[in-house]
Amino acid sequence: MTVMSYLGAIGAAQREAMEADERVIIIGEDVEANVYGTTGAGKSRKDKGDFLEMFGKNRIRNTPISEEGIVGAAAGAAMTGLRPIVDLSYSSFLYMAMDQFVNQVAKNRYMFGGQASMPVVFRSAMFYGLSTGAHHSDRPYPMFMNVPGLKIITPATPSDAKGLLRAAVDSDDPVLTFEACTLWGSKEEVDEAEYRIPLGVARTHREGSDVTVVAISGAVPEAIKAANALAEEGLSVEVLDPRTLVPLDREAIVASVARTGRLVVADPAHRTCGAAAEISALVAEEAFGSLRAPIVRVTTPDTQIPFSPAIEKQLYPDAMKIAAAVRRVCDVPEPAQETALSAR
Amino acid sequence: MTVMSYLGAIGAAQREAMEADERVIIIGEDVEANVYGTTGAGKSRKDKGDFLEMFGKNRIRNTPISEEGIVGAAAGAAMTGLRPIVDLSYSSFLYMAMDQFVNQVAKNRYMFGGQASMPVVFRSAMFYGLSTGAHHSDRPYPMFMNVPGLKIITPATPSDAKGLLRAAVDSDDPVLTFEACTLWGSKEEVDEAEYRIPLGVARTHREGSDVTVVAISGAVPEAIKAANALAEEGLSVEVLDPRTLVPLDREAIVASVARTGRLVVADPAHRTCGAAAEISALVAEEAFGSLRAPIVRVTTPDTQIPFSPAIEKQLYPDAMKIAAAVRRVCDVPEPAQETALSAR
Amino acid sequence: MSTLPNETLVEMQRRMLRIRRFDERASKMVKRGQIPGTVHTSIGQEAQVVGATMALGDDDYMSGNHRSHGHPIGKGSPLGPLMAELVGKATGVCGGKGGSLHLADFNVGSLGESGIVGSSIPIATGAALSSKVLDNGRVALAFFGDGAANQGCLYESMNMAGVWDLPVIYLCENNQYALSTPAHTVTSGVIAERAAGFGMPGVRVEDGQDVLKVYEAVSAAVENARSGGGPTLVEVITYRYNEHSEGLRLGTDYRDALERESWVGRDPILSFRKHLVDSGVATEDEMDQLEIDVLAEVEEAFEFSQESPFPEPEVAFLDLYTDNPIGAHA
Amino acid sequence: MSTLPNETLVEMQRRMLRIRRFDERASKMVKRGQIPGTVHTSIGQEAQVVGATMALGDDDYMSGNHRSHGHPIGKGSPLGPLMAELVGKATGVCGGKGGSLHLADFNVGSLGESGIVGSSIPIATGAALSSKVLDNGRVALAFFGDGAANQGCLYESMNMAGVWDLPVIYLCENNQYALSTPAHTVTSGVIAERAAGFGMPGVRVEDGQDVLKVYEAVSAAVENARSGGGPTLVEVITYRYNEHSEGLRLGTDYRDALERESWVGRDPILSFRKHLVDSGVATEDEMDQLEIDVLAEVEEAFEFSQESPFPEPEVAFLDLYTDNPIGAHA
Ligand SMILES: Cc1ncc(C[n+]2csc(CCOP(=O)(O)OP(=O)(O)O)c2C)c(N)n1
Ligand SMILES: Cc1ncc(C[n+]2csc(CCOP(=O)(O)OP(=O)(O)O)c2C)c(N)n1
Ligand SMILES: [Mg+2]
Ligand SMILES: [Mg+2]
Repeated sequence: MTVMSYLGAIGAAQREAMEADERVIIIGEDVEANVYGTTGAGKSRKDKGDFLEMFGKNRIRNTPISEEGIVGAAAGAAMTGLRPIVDLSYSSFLYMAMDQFVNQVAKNRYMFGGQASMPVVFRSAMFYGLSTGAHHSDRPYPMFMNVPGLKIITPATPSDAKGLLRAAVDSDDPVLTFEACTLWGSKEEVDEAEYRIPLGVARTHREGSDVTVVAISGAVPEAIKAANALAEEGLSVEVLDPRTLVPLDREAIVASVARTGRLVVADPAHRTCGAAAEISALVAEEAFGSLRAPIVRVTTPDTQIPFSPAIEKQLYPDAMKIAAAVRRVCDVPEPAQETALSAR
Repeated sequence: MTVMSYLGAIGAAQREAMEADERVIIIGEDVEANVYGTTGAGKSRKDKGDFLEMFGKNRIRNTPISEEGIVGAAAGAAMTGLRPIVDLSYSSFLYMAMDQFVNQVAKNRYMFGGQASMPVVFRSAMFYGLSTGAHHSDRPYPMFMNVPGLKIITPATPSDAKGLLRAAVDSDDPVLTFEACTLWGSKEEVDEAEYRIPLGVARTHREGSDVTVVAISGAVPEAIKAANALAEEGLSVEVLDPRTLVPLDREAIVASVARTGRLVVADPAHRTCGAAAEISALVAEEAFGSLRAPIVRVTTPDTQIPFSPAIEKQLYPDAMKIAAAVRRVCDVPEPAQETALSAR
Repeated sequence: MSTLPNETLVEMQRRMLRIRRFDERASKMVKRGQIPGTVHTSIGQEAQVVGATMALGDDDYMSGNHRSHGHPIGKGSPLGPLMAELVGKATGVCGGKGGSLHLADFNVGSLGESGIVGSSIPIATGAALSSKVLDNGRVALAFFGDGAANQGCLYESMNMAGVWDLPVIYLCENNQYALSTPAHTVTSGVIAERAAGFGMPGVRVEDGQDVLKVYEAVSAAVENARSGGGPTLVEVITYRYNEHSEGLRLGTDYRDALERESWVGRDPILSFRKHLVDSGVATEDEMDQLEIDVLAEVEEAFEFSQESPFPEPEVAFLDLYTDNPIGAHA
Repeated sequence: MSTLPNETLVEMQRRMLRIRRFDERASKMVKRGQIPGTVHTSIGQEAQVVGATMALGDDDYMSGNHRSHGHPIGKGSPLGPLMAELVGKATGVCGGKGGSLHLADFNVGSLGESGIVGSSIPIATGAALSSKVLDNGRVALAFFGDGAANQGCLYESMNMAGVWDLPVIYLCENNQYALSTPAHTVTSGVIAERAAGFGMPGVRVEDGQDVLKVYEAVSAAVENARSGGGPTLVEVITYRYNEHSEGLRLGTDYRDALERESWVGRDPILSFRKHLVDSGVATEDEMDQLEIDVLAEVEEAFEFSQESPFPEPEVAFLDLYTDNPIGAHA
């Protein structure tokens, strides 16, 4: 075990995969120079882009700025023997390649009756909360969840990032990974040896009996913070991270709500048709009998993201909002005095 | 009043709008030749493409096959004084222009602090159930619902199509309209005079007291059919069509469920993060106290669409499936004998 | 091109005939309701298709578009599973999941036709990238129309292929119309001349009805690609005899009746037959026999398509992912 | 170009200076934490920006990209609201909602800078379409970089503009790098030469550090567009002095230190000052005064940005739609 940052864990998983299989290549804009810090063997961007030295220009490929072409070329390459990892840098750039994602990457295996396999990973970082403005603040995984044929992971910790990304590269199906920049700084003990976390298995970060909080991506640490604070108020909060949105660990979610009888979903995506909507609808259908309170979603509201630091941060799910939602479903009043959370 | 088909109503609304305002133009592939039958003053495709004669080449513009360029150009034109109607033919082609939809059409007004206005309508037809295969069978409105800044309409009858489309052209915000091909043949009495149906107002097709069925687009006639059949079984089914998905008539939906205590949502889109998920989540939060049964979604499952006529039609919400869901939430057994529905 | 062996020349004629007869049959089937939906025939464009596909090796890759039957037939795919696919049968080349617009036969390097105009161009580019990275000597070819030549992904692909010297041929089937739209009304400049700006050769085959001219141009591009010379854009001028798609009845006449007649007058199959006979490659009798053989092949494919079973309902839920049918939640 | 009035020449220098000083100030502010996020400076590229913007009329339209401050400044936008926008203040040109990457000032025809590379090129094309349909004589210009020149939407736009003879100029700011990537490693062919294949003139301004050369080329394109001659692609060779964005510390040296020095050695502002003085357009004293004036303007803009209030929280929920804030459901 060694302490790794979130970005370091991603670098480590990519390095492992590159070493294990010659068919794995990395393509993307500025990957040679390790601009985003994940093609440098897990080291920070200050270090040399040593993937280039280790694996050479044939396998580490700087691309033109042509997202549609890149995604399509990666799909074509995956159909013919390579296992590309595509670095798309910001999640907001995925829209450029939407046709390729939906009509080629997601559909080809199905449409061709199983002839195609599509072992390709698309990495992108969700920047939000950093005053990057409307063009660089998207959290677009819900629209990809509506596209059958794609798998989607949203690791929330360094160890999940390493194990899930490795499993993604091993998968013979296309996987999109959304990496929240708010998690980049997080560090934890991570196994340096190879390991994989199977897609479709949720992680329970904290057990509890009064309410289930399903939290996604950057909302996970906020939910844990809320749960810790609420414990002081006498509320027992279970925090569950699906980790992969497709396939979704429906059983774990339903089982948890069956125990607690209450559900809050914390999801940094926009509200309408977001991941939180899906999880809520799942529970409203499959665990209705256990439900003792309304299901509350804590999401980013349906507004675009403003640049000004004075008005941006209020928009995202944070520990305070999650705690308020938990109190609401548990029918517990807001504490009169300042709490650890409100003082943040 | 006169009898109009769904396509005829769309043609009529476009003609009205073109006549009322010189700034309205129609651009798209093959619009000159009236290939899709809606640029011919509401007549079928057998007629001459008379919009071209009536409005001339300056306002009826055949484009190259360049969806991204077309959508972006329409956005730029809308920001500088025109009010374009963009005919994108099949909904599956919208993905080509996703960046323009999300990053320009939806964001510009917001990002520029209200300087831009974006009066533009994007029309597209959802083909499904007609063996058009995976590339031409999409129903992608849910992913656009997750994009704040867009308005979305899904008219289900000729009169709704005319009034909603006219309101869409009048709107100073961008509106996407999704027209299900399964509705093309439907006919009804439609007011030939100008009228507008405001966006955000649901339509109750049938009142009922036992259960609310919220149905979208092509699922609306199926829901009505189911409701009629179930009446014979003694079940009183309310059928509500939101008609516009953004803005959504949340009040009407919540009020209906508050009365009936039960909800089924019928939505031809894919299940995960679909419109049905949003409506279910809305009710699970805002009408939980009234709910007496699980909320059941009747959607297209999360699979792509196969070509073979032998296996495609089973995938979509139809009257049988809607009726089965209604019986389930009403805790009524499936009828032992054949019903009008199962005999279809 | 007199250096080509006689068998190759006859094989060209055979494949052109296969396309013609297959598409004539498919057209009839659409009209009789034996094929759901529609199909886009390559009738009139056989020389362009076969000249290109036969310039490729068996291991080479190919992607195509909605005008989709000619490409796999030209590449050597057997007719039965293709015809069965058009009908939606379990024995179809895609198990009935694809249909006419999405034929694919990986056994002959056919990576798939695309119903979305332009969308499969990057796929062929990616296949060429595989070939380059794995150094396996394969070449890829992307078929697309004059209409598709205005999709941005073509230029993104061409640029990437140019930068990386990828072994790929961009083959524009310029049949002068995109649905109802004459190419000259929506195309600024000349398609083949777009290559130069992207640092690659651009070739225009003015007589795309001559299979040898097409073969020659594409062969040169393939040779260049295989030897590391990178991509080529080849534009072939040709003509479709039928409507854009079978059964599409447009209210406006966007094509001149005389125009069509003049193209039918220099039919690629009739003229190549004449060439083969005149140059002593084959006799009239042999050519007659070839026609009979191909017709029988198509008839057999038709029978196969009719006798084959439809897929079982659960097939709709398979093949979405490799591991399990998680698409099945309904 | 000796026909240009002296005031115009001095105005060119003023606008170049404004861009330089504004961006120097912005760079400092980023380093001091006075601007959240980052900014992309146009330092070194002022001649290219001003030569292009001053070739446009006041009513003409313009769209831009992430290297965003120079464009509106060049088009005549006042500095205070621009600077306030960079800080996220309510008095910003976009009310604080846009920030550096998304400056827009519709009062001067600035339809918006785009953080998404290439994405605003179709917007300018659409503005030109408006102009054509409404016949109002306006011209539109799209700024984009050498990196953006590989986005497909450029070619879709160029083709459409070519077909419709739209009054639009595609202006490629070739500063020879896209972030860490040298243009020659990701560009096949020559950007300006791509115009020919799309049926329009392509002009390459080799000395993009000479504001008059840029002005001349763009003016000719504008004149041609305004008189119905259609679009032009203009590629200008230039150089950015700073990092891709302020505060970005890359681990690898993708640019040669000497290369930068040689470009600094032919600074567009210093050389134009010399030209103005040598040719008797202005005296050294006048030029000194101009520097002082511009510095004061920038200082004033800075003060304005500091004194202005931040927007109120509810502003985040406004401007999504024209009618009501339906974005507000949280
Ligand atoms: C992205 C996209 N836009 C539009 C269409 C509708 N469409 C199908 S074929 C076609 C014309 C294609 O013309 P061309 O590329 O010249 O091929 P051809 O049919 O002439 O062989 C159009 C517009 C589509 N399938 N995909
Ligand atoms: C669609 C998209 N892809 C990638 C990026 C990330 N990115 C921002 S600027 C840039 C380089 C742009 O280079 P160029 O167009 O030459 O402009 P320059 O910065 O040199 O002025 C990149 C890759 C982006 N913002 N948008
Ligand atoms: Mg064509
Ligand atoms: Mg550059």
